[in-house]
Formats: sequence, C-alpha cells, structure tokens
Amino acid sequence: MHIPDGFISPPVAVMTTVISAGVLTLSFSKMGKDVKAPVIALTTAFIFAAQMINFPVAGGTSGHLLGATLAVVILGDPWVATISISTVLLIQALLFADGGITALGANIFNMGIVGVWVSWLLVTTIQRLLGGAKKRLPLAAGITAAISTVSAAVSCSLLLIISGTAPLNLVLPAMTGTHILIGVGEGLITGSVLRYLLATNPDLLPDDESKLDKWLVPVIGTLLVAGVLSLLASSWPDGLEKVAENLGFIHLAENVRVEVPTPFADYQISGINEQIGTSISGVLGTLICFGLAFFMTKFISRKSA
Amino acid sequence: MLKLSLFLRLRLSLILVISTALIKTNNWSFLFIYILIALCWCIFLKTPIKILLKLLGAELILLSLMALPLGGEKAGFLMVRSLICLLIMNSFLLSVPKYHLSIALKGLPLPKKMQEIVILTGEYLEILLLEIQHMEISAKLRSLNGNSNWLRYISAAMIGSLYLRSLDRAQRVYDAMVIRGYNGTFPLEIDNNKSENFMLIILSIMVMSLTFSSYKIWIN
Amino acid sequence: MDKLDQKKSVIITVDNIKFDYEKQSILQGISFNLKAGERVALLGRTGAGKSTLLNNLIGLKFPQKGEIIIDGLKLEKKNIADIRKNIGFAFQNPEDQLFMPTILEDVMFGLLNYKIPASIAKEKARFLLDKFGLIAYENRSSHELSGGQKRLAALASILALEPNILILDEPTNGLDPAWRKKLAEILLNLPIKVILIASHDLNWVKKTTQRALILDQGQIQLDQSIISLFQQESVLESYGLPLDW
Amino acid sequence: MDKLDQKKSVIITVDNIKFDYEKQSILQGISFNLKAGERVALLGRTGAGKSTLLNNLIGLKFPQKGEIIIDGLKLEKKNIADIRKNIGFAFQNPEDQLFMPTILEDVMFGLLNYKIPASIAKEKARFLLDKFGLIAYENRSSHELSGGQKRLAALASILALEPNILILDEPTNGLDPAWRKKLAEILLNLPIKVILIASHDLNWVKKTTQRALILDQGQIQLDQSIISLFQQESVLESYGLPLDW
Ligand SMILES: Nc1ncnc2c1ncn2[C@@H]1O[C@H](COP(=O)(O)OP(=O)(O)OP(=O)(O)O)[C@@H](O)[C@H]1O
Ligand SMILES: Nc1ncnc2c1ncn2[C@@H]1O[C@H](COP(=O)(O)OP(=O)(O)OP(=O)(O)O)[C@@H](O)[C@H]1O
Ligand SMILES: [Mg+2]
Ligand SMILES: [Mg+2]
Repeated sequence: MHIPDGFISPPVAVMTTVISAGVLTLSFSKMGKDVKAPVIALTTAFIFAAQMINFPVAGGTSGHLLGATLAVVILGDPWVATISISTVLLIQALLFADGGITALGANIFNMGIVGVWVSWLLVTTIQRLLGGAKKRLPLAAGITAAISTVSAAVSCSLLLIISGTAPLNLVLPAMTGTHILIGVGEGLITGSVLRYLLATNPDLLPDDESKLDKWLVPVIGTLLVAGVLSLLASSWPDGLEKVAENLGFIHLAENVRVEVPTPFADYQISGINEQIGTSISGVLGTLICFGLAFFMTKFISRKSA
Repeated sequence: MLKLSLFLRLRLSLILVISTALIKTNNWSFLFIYILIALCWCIFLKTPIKILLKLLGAELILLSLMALPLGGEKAGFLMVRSLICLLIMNSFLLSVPKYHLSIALKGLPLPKKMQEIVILTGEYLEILLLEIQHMEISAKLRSLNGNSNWLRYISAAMIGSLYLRSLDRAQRVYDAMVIRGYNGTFPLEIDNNKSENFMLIILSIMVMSLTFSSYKIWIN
Repeated sequence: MDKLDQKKSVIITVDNIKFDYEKQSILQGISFNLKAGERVALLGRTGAGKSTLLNNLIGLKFPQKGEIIIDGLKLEKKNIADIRKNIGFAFQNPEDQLFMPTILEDVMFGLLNYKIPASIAKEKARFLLDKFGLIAYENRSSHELSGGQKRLAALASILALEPNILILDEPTNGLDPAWRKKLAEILLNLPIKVILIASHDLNWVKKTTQRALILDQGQIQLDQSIISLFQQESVLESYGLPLDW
Repeated sequence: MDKLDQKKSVIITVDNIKFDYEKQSILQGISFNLKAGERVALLGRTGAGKSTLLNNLIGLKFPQKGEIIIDGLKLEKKNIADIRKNIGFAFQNPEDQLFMPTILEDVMFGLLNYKIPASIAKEKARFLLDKFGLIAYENRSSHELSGGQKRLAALASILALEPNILILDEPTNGLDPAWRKKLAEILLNLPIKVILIASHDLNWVKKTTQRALILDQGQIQLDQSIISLFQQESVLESYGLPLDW
C-alpha cells in the first residue's frame, strides 16, 4: 500500500502533505501531556520490528503486520498512534526507500490518519457491540484491523484516481480485492497479539471506558455493515480474480524486498514459515476466514440493534 | 574529490527526488535530463552497481504491479520516473555507512518534537530488529515447526513479548534520560556548515526551476 | 561501628521500606544508613531483590511503606527530579542507557542538558571516553560495540555528570578481568560521597568496597565490614555466596 | 596433544575464517578443531571478537573467507536448519531466548516442536525448571523475573532439547555464586559432545572446562589445556586476563 514516488500528481502530493502535516501538528498538541517520547519511540520501533515477523495466515500463505489498529489499541490514543505510524512511514521512506518521499504525505494520510482513525472509531464501537468486556478486545480489534486495512487501501485508490494515475474501474477492485486478503491477515495478527497480551499482561490493555458518545455506536455500527457490504458487492467479481493473480506477485515482491541490500541488509529476516507461494487452498482458506469475520459483525450488530 | 557531509547528501537526495517526482507527466525530454542527473549522482556517490541493480530489480516488480494496468506510454513514463527517484534514494542509502542512519536522521528538517521521536526510534530500531532476529533464531535452534495454528501462536507470542520488552525498556530509557537531566528538550548538536547550506540553496533553486519548466510555465 | 563513623554525615537513609510486586512480596522492612565516604556492596542471591531495592532508591518504583531520605530530602514524586540530579545510576542492562546516535553524544547528553557549552562538553566527553578506552569508537553507534564496550560506554555517560552519589547495578557484568581492575581504580579515585553497588562479583567487591549489606528473605540479614565478612566463609555460603565461585 | 586425543572424532572444524565488519576487521584467520568430549573456553578481552566468532559458528553471521564444518556438514545457508538442530546456543542476552507467555511454555517449546505429547513435555519441562530453581515461577512471564532468573530460564529452555553441541555466550553473567556452582555441576553431568563457552569468568571456566582458546588481535593466540594456562599468570595478564580480577 506504500505509494512510490511519481505516482501521484503534484496537487495531490501537496494537498496530502499539507493535510498530514496539519494533522500531525494537531496530534502533538492533542496528545496527553504525560506521554513520554521514549514510549512513543519504542512503540514505533516495536511496530516496525514486528512487521519483520512473518505471520502464517492460512494454507502456506503468510503476511506481516501493518500495525495501525495494534498501535491504537496499545497506545490507547489515536493522536499518539498517528504520530507513531507516521514515524514508521517516514523511516521506511527514508531508510528503506519503501514509499516515496513526495508520496509521504499521501501514505501518512492513508495509513496514519485514515487507517488509525477508522481503527479507533471501529474498535471502540465493535467492542461495545460485543458486550464491552476486555476479553472481547482481541476479536473487536481483529475485525477492526481487517476493515481498517481495507479502508486505507480504498483511500489509497482514491488518491491514485484523483491523481489521474489509475482509472477507477481498475484500481479500486484490484486494491480492495488484494487488501481484503491482507486485511484478514492483519486481523489475525492483531487479534492474536492482543490475545497474548491479554493472557500475560491484561493491565496494559485499555478498559472499557469508551470515549464515544452513545449515539455514535449505532451509527457507526450500521455504517460498518453497510460499508463492508457495498465494498464486497463492488469488488467481488474482479477482486477475486485479481486476488488470485496478484497474490503470487505480492509475496514474491515482499520476499525480494526483505532480501534487498539496504543498509539494513543484515536483517534478512526469513519467515517462520519458509515455504512461500500460494495455493488454491490458501486463497480459499483466507476467504473463508474473512467470510466468518464478516458474518460475525453482521450477526452481532443485528442482535444488539 | 569533494566530500559531501552526510546531511548534505541526504538533503540533496531529497531535493532531487522531489523535483523528479514532480515533473510533468509524459514530458519525456525533461525526464531524460533527470536520468542524466540521477546517473551523475550515483556515480558521484560511488554506488556499488551490482547491489543497486538487484535492488532496483526488486522494486521494478512492485512498480509494474501498480503501473501496468494503465497500459501504454503512461505506464512507461510513471515507471521510469519512479525508478529514477528510487535510483537517487537508493544511491544515497548505499552511501551511508551501516548504523549511521540515525545520524543521518538528525539532519532532517523536522520539528523538534518529531525529530526527537524519529531519532530515538531509529536508535532502538536496531536493537529491536536484532532481538527479533535472535528470537527467531533461538526458536529455530529449538526446531520450530508445526501446523499453522502453532506457528501463528508463536509469531503472536514473539510480537507480544517484543512489545512487553519495548515497553519495559521505554520506561528505563526515559528514566535514564531524566537522571541525566532531560527535561523535555533533547539536546542535539547539529553541525551547521554555512558554505554547504549555501550550496544547498543554489542547487535546490536550480533543480526546482528545471522541474517548473517542464510545465512550460515560462515559455508560454 | 566506632565513634568516628557515627559522626560522619548520613547521605542516604532507608527506613523500614516494604515493597511488593503483585504476585510476591520482595522487600519486607529494610533499613540502613549510608554515610559520606562509604563504598557499600549490596549482596544477595539471584532474585533476592537487589535490583528492586536500587530501583526504590532512585524512585523508579515506590515502596508501599517506609521512607527514603537522600541528602536530607524525602524521596517523593514531586522532588524526584531534584534528588536525581545528584545521583548517577547504572542499570543492569547498559543498552538502556545508550540512546543517542553516537556514544560521544551519549556521554555529552547529560552535560548538554545542564547547559554546558557544547565545546566544553565535547572535550569532557572525549576525556572520559579515552579513560574508558573507547576514544577510537567515539563516532560509533552503540550497536557497533561489544557487550563489554557497551557497559563501559554506559559507565562513562553516567560519570560525565560527576554525581555525588553513585548507584550501580552489577557494573562488572560483561567486563573482562583487565577492565574490572581498571574500573576499580577509576571508582576508587572518584570524589564521590557514596557508592552503592549491587553485585555477584565477590572478588571484585572485596577489593572496591568497605562495607557489605546482605539481602535475603526480604531483609538485610547482615551489615558488616567487608573484611570481617570475608572471614566468615560459612556465613557467606549460607546466603548463596560461596566464596570460590 | 597426545595420540589418544587425535583419535577422538572431530565435531567442529573452523578453518581459517575471516570476518570483517564494515569498519573493522575482527577475525583474521581463525582455525581450530573441537573434538568429542571436549569442554572448551573461549577467552579474550572485551571487544576481542568472541561473540562474533560464536555467531559465525551458528550461521548468524557468515565469514567472508574460510569454512566451518559441524558434525561433518559444511555450514552454508542452505543446510543451516539441519545443522542448528543439534546445537544449543545461548545468546549473551537471555531475553532473546524467552518469548512465550510463561517460562514453563518456554521450556516446553522445543519439545512440542518435536511432537512430544504435551503431557510428557510438561513433565520434562517442570523437571528442568525444578533443577534450575524456578519451579515456583513456572507460570510467570519472563518479564517478571530478576536478571539471574532470566538467565536460568534461558538455560533451561536450551537444555530441554538435549543438544549434542552446546555453545554458550557468557552463561554465568548475572548469576550468583551459588548458581554459578550449580550450573557448573549441571554442565559437567550432561551427556553432551562438545561445549564451547565464551566467558570472562576465569575462575569458573577453570573449574568447568579442560581447554582454552585465547582470542586476541583477530587470531587464536593460544590453545592450551586449562591447567597449564592457569600456571602462566603473566601470559594471561598480557591478554587482558589478570588472574585476581
Ligand atoms: N515485575 C515483576 N512482577 C513480579 N515479580 C517480580 C517482578 N520483577 C521481579 N520480580 C521478582 O522479584 C524478585 C526480586 O527481583 P530483583 O530483580 O530485584 O532481584 P535481584 O536481587 O536483582 O536478582 P539478580 O541478582 O538476579 O539480578 C525476584 O524473585 C523476581 O522474580
Ligand atoms: N556491528 C558492528 N559493526 C562494527 N563493529 C562491530 C560491530 N559489532 C561489534 N563490533 C566490534 O567488533 C569487535 C568484537 O565484538 P564482539 O562482540 O565479538 O566482542 P566480544 O569479544 O564478544 O566482547 P565482549 O567480551 O565485550 O562481549 C568489537 O571491537 C566491536 O567494537
Ligand atoms: Mg538484579
Ligand atoms: Mg561478547
């Protein structure tokens, strides 16, 4: 999802840079006074390092963490999470040539702002819909992570479309299609990590003192279901094909990226699951996972509505 | 040969990348000028060609994935433009000695608060990456294998325990800073070389006007 | 203790402190005084609570009961910054202490915070790095150092501020014998009021400190001069500190 | 070396390896053999390159020149997984070894990977934790342990798999004297082919190993029996290893 240099038009680059810089400035003024720089920095470094761990998704495919939802949950503050994810993107752009310099504003916009804020709104809402108990957090965050990944991808597609770089009928289904799969992976990782934290150190996770107004819950809940439904409807037929076609590419590319001799070349972190490549069963498996998550949201929101 | 400081190299690379990325789409003649500039830059920095090629090859896969659906000339232009940017940035990266990245980060024109976070992040990135690497190896030394449920569980456990450790360490690092008199502002000493700054300004004006002229603003 | 000793001014008073983790009670009523000029070893088996006690002393953790007075000030949240100004504290893990891009900057960090001009700070930092054998590495990042070199860099960065009180958690861990010797010399020649060192390195402690506190079962079981302590081999052994190991 | 020695089978061969970091050449032609039944100490001053050499032995870093043969297999990227199966390796930092929610699970980890039924694995893990004095902490996360306890947990989790070859980077670091003694006993009674230990703890090494390699200036300067080495105090001192410290 990292847009490289040269793929967005100058107006879009300028606009997103201004917006992102503005939001970042706001974030610094809004974040809690007692948030310590080393805590943000180490959480950021943690998210970066965690992205290096290959996470088996299903049937031989594996993904890695993106981190927006995880950052929101463990930091408990969307402002700080925006700062943290933006720092990750900045360092990736500068030190790994991953994501463009001119596209940094756009990438921060997609992942650090859209991704983070969608996560924040959703995770609080879904957790409430699920009954609010702390032990529901992993599930709530898992579903959120999947959806926020997709929404960041949608935002990314929109920027490419506005830039005139890609036509709508091509990029939207392709991006959402692939990112639905990536999102499932993201959901699984985020959920599992939170389950680990819940088991070892529950005090670190936020309690259910939702900062959302009451009326926001049903509204976002409905939007959530509607959004996911329409997304699926619009992208399904092409998406599926694209997914199958691209998945191989993605893994190939990601694999090469890690082996690339940047100054960090020492870290040829090979995955736990070394067999790379995909299989029909892998695609099917992930689709089933997503279907499950999807119906669960739908089902639960109906019941509480 | 003239030896440029790390900061100047970083800033120059950034300016070159920005001006390349902003050339008017499908204006091939200006693109060629930038190809030449980029090649000079990479020769000047003595970039190891073999590594650079490998690296660009890898990026090409990603780029084509994004651009190819566009078809035709446009895709070609976008890809070449993007590749030049990558060439410039990667030439810079390969010229930085290992572990000096957080020193390079110091030279970024960023607001103070952000800079502090970026530097601290850069500093601990190395440590955490090493810890991940060590955890993975120690898992392998203990013959990690099994079904994907088990592997998922282990991956999550590694990420989770890395987080707990980062948090512990964040607390101690903060305390260590406070004990040595930290009071909210990070004392950073940045070498400010006047002649380098002057050179930087002149060069940025030059490349930026080149980019502007790709839009034929002054010709019409 | 003789008369003379008692007249010396007390720098650190620990008065009946208790500290519990959620799952376990660690310190169960600890009291002692440290007087000006004393170099004191804190001994005790693995898990006895040495690090926990040191953390309490600089306010990284707060005891549930009891009080700590340092240089006449009661240790509380509100005056922690003032108190810490005079304390040099070395963590068990030196990496926690090194956070700047280069180790030269790490040693300068404290000096710059106290508004010492950069050129003077740099000179002083380089002097210290030289003392710790790291001058050739001054522009390296701490990741490019060996375990022992990291330890030395961390110690240099703490000593740069010339603290009155020095609290060290296992400072010889990871150092080679030659550096353990050198460190002892450096510490013995410092104009420091009080040094408190938690360590398992009995042989080293014997040569660098004058008094030992043995922590066991949540209490200070023994508070003796080093010389007399090392004559009671069986006592030491009973606290998990056999002499030959 | 006598005749008998030479007949023993060679387990690890290091043949003229060179390793440079970007800024510094560290290993400049290192060769040695380790034979079945040997317990060997790797000594040398801080920064000599001991950890670097050990990292080369398990393929964490690859030498620019020379080759390493372990159990008859040449160490290469492609067969690293096979080779590592038989090696127990302890990092300088014990935390790198502990990543499961509880230390019991950490010790069980390797066993479960070998498809040993959970109940048996658990029994064995608990036996080991008991041996390392940690049974009361079995359900704790490693973050709730003291420095020494982490070290012990890491060692237990490595020994659970009964490796043929044991490579330890400063295993006594952070352990109290009683545990250093206990660890020596445990190691001496293990049915292990080769043990290689990097350490600064001369006194401990003297009691646990039979042969010493001294690394200095990028080369193995000395390869001797421990007994004869410890009679040459001045030689040791010249390599930064004064005996009394
Ligand atoms: N966060 C924690 N929660 C619960 N118990 C803890 C925690 N941290 C440490 N402990 C326990 O407190 C005890 C004292 O730990 P401490 O680190 O103070 O020991 P120590 O004397 O410094 O040991 P070492 O010599 O091994 O460093 C140990 O038994 C340890 O298990
Ligand atoms: N990443 C690196 N880049 C450059 N030099 C390094 C790097 N890591 C270590 N070194 C240098 O390599 C030398 C050997 O380091 P190594 O960690 O192997 O030493 P060691 O013998 O294990 O020392 P110690 O006893 O302190 O653990 C040191 O001088 C160190 O400064
Ligand atoms: Mg301790
Ligand atoms: Mg070492």
